[in-house]
Amino acid sequence: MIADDMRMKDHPILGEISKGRPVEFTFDGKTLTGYEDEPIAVALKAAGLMVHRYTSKHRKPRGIFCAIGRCTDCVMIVDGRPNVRTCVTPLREGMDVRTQYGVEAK
Amino acid sequence: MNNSADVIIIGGGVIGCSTAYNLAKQGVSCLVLEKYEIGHGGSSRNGGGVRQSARDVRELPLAMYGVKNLWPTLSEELGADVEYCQKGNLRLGKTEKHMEILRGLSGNSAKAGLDVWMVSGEEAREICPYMSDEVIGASYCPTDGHANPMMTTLAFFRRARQLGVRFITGESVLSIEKIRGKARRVITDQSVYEAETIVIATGYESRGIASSVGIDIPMKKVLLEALVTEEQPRMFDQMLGTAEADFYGHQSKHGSFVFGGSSGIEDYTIDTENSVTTPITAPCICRGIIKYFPILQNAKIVRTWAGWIDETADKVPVISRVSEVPGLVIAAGFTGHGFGISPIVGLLVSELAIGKETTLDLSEFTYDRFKAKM
Amino acid sequence: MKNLQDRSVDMGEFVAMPDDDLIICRCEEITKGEIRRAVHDGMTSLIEIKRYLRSGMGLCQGQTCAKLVRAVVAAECKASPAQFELAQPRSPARPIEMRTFANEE
Amino acid sequence: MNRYEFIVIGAGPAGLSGAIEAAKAGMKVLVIDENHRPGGQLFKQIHKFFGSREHKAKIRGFMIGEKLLEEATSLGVEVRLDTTVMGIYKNREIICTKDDKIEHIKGDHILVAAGASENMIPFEGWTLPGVIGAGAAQTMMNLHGVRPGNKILMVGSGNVGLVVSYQLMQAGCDVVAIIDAAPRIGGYGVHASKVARTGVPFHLSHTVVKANGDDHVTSATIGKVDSNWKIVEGSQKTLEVDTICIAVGLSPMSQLLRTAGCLMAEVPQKGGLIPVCSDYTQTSLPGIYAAGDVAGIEEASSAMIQGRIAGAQAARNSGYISDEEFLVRVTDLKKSLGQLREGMFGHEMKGRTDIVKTEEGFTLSKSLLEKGYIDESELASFPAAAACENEYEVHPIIECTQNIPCNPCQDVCSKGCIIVGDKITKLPIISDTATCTGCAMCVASCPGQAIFLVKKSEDGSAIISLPYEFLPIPQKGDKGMALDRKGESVCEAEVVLVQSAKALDHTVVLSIMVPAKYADKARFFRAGGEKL
Repeated sequence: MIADDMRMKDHPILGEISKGRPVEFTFDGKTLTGYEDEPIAVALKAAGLMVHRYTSKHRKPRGIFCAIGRCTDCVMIVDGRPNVRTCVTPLREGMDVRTQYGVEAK
Repeated sequence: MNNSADVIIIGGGVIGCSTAYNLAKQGVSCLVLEKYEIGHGGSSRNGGGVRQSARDVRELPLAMYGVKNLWPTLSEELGADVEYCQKGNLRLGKTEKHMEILRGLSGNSAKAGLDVWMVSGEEAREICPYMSDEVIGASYCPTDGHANPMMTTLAFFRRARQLGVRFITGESVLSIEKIRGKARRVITDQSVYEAETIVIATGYESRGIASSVGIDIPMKKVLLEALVTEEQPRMFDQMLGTAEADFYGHQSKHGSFVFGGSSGIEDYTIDTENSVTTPITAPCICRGIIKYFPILQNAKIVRTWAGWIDETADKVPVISRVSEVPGLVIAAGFTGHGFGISPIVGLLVSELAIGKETTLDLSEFTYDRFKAKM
Repeated sequence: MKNLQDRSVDMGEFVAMPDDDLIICRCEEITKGEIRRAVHDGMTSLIEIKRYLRSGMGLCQGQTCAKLVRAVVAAECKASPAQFELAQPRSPARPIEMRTFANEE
Repeated sequence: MNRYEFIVIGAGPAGLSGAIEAAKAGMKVLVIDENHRPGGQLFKQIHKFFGSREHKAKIRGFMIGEKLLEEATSLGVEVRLDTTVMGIYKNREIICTKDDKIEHIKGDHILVAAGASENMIPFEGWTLPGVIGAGAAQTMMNLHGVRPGNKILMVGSGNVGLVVSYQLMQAGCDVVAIIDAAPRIGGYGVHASKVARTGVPFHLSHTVVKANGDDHVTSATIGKVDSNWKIVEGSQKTLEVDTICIAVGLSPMSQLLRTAGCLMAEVPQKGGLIPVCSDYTQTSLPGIYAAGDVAGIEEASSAMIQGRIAGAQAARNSGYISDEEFLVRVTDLKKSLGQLREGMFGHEMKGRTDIVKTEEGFTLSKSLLEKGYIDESELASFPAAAACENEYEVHPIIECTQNIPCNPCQDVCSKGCIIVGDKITKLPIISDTATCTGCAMCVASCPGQAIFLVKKSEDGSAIISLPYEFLPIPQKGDKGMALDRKGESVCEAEVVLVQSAKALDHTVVLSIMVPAKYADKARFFRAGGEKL
């Protein structure tokens, strides 16, 4: 099921919100659904997930901050690669997305 | 404020800062003039190698002295972590020709008393498991290592400043003037300073400054480029190089990798005004690294930088009093391997500056050794 | 204009502040206190602060913190932020994987 | 090596405009953008633009983006998306990355139109998930259809903070408050008013003290600041929010220009470090131009003109247009740009807090600057907002009280009722001779949503027509409350007419009936009870 708590269906100016094809991916091993090509971070946000990673030094939680690929706060482990900017990386079917601890997965 | 000191050091790089620290420790009043900021030039733009292996044998005593006596306690001495890591240097080879080069280099060093030997590809992979099977052998010097050049420079600066050395940044030295036969005055774009002894330690720029008192050092500028990766999981501690010097580097304490290298054609394409990165070098370094360390192919480059190497005609530095201009000392032309010997050079230059007998023999590094080939 | 060139100018004693734990550089997790301390250690140019603390050397390369670091340094030096030159940005403009950088068309 | 006559970095308003201008002149143009969608910030800007017709006023940002893109492609401009420029090197060579490879491309001319990045302010807990930039909020809701949060605290009352607050409400979020450390609202009064009338409170001279929460924001502590920007003891209060949105200004994204070696200058009024440019966008490096926010923070309308100037300059420098043609072209563009830079929000005015009167000499509304809405008592001094002679005829009330370069109200009034004149920063006035027909085009066209139609009836009721851009759209016959300028309920109201013609471009004009004595108070409608 597409998590849609935070998704808009209709907008006063933009009209009906149409997205691409629903695809399944995993977040820390749990199956979620998002829309193909939307940024990974958006699919996670829609599912209500806030924490993308815990920092190297102080192990503090981080999430979306700039949402345009500049600040690099939202990085996660995607398909085994660390430090992937989820706000600008398009979601694909079957992606393995994991919370990043420092620069590694748990 | 008083514009005079016992010694004026021109150049706030690692050599200048190390010298200032050593002078201050001996109670000598000292003033450092820096055109940009502390560590602007090669001091902040080098691979961080603290290497003895593959050095010119003339330089080897300096490198060995530093590794033995100075580097291990430097952080403690300066009160700041210079990230010295002594886990060896591997110089890698992939072809029989490479192995020949490596055998030659390590043979010379070994003859001069350094503990360095050849290892097989397998042995090298035991030391550093991440390298590709293409590596067929390496020279290995277990007492080599690396440190953080930016921190080292700033740590010398910080400690020297605490000991009372006066540092002035943002002033450009225009010339040195002799008074009654001795180098005495330093003219900058903003002021005039005076000292008993003047040390020039400004890399390639030393040529221009020395020429104001009629001295030249045969030196050219060579562009160096390096790249830095994002933080990576800890993989290895060794300093790495290759037989053909396609790249060299290490993983820093922070976790990022720092690799230097060249494309081979920079010498003919660079613009000698600005030290800026070229569009061809970083991709070339990346290709080199991936061949040796395939595991790093997904590591992201976050930064590249360029700097000048002050390469002398015989590729070893000038660390010398200038006999024809009393009061002048030159420490320049380190040819890309000055950082590793900077702690000992600072000590030696401080000794030259105050006319003390030097801890090590410097007769190979005189300013006037360069002669025509016939 | 405050004279920031003469590094022997006494910065006064370092006095701890209640918000010294505040993160300024998010990538490298460098705090306000660390930056203020670096200023007292003599690092009064932003490039020195960067080299000394790694602020602005992380994944975002100072895109978020450059001005914030400058504000802390300027305040500590009791000078105007405009007096401090921002550290030179370096290519690449975004993090790029080695295999991508190696793959030239 | 692949080579173009004109490479444009950034497909935002400046970049696309520059590309169009150069392509029109006959140049071979490549536009590169790192985003998946071209248009830069335009596609996040769903509000109607200010300015005049030539500045594309009253058109929504994203529509302008689409038009520019269409025009560029029809002129043969090549647009490469998802492509990031990694650096500008010697001889105007760039490296760009797409997917898993890089390409070297050279440009005879390069326009850097990289836009801006958001400024941030550090406070305790600012690294917690849930603290985001205002741009992030816009990106999530306006590009990707996902609400950034449910209950939002907006930090910053500049135009970005105000516009994004409004957009958050349009997306269905609850904006709990807008705060600003400054004692005055930084953005246009009209933007503040359209938020204030929905009931969003402004807390000026307030800052975030702390974002609370373990793993993400669960509330925010704010506090009053004194004139030294120190928190006033005991002034702290906690707001229940899940998202703190930061909108404290923009800085030029000058990295590429700086790596290229352009001479830069620190200009606070323009947002910080900007390239030193000629009058015609030429940087210190031959063949490299800068336009839009990267050359100094301004509005998108200015960016489009600057982009055109850069395109024209490149076309002249490569011999595609003559010096004479160039001069004619840029003289027009410069004039147009000059218009946008006038008024009390022009960048020369940035940071000035000593403006107390309009160009016409009217005293500015203090309440508007400090609370976000005009106090009724202050309105009388503004001619177009004052009650007219015959209150029983339909007539516009224009609550536009600051000198903003904007004139769509004059433009759309077919009867000539509304007059701004040639100087578009002037406040509109109502013509003595022309007669309002109640078409409501002005209501829907005013980018500031500051125009209302009022008609009183003999029976003691009044009909107020007001702009409405929220969902659900009320229906004729719906009953609810009329809210005043600060968003407080004043009386019951009934919807008597809902206009949503295409020409109104998604600004629904609601006509509500209220008792006549509330005609000067009722400025918003809330269906049903108290809350949206």
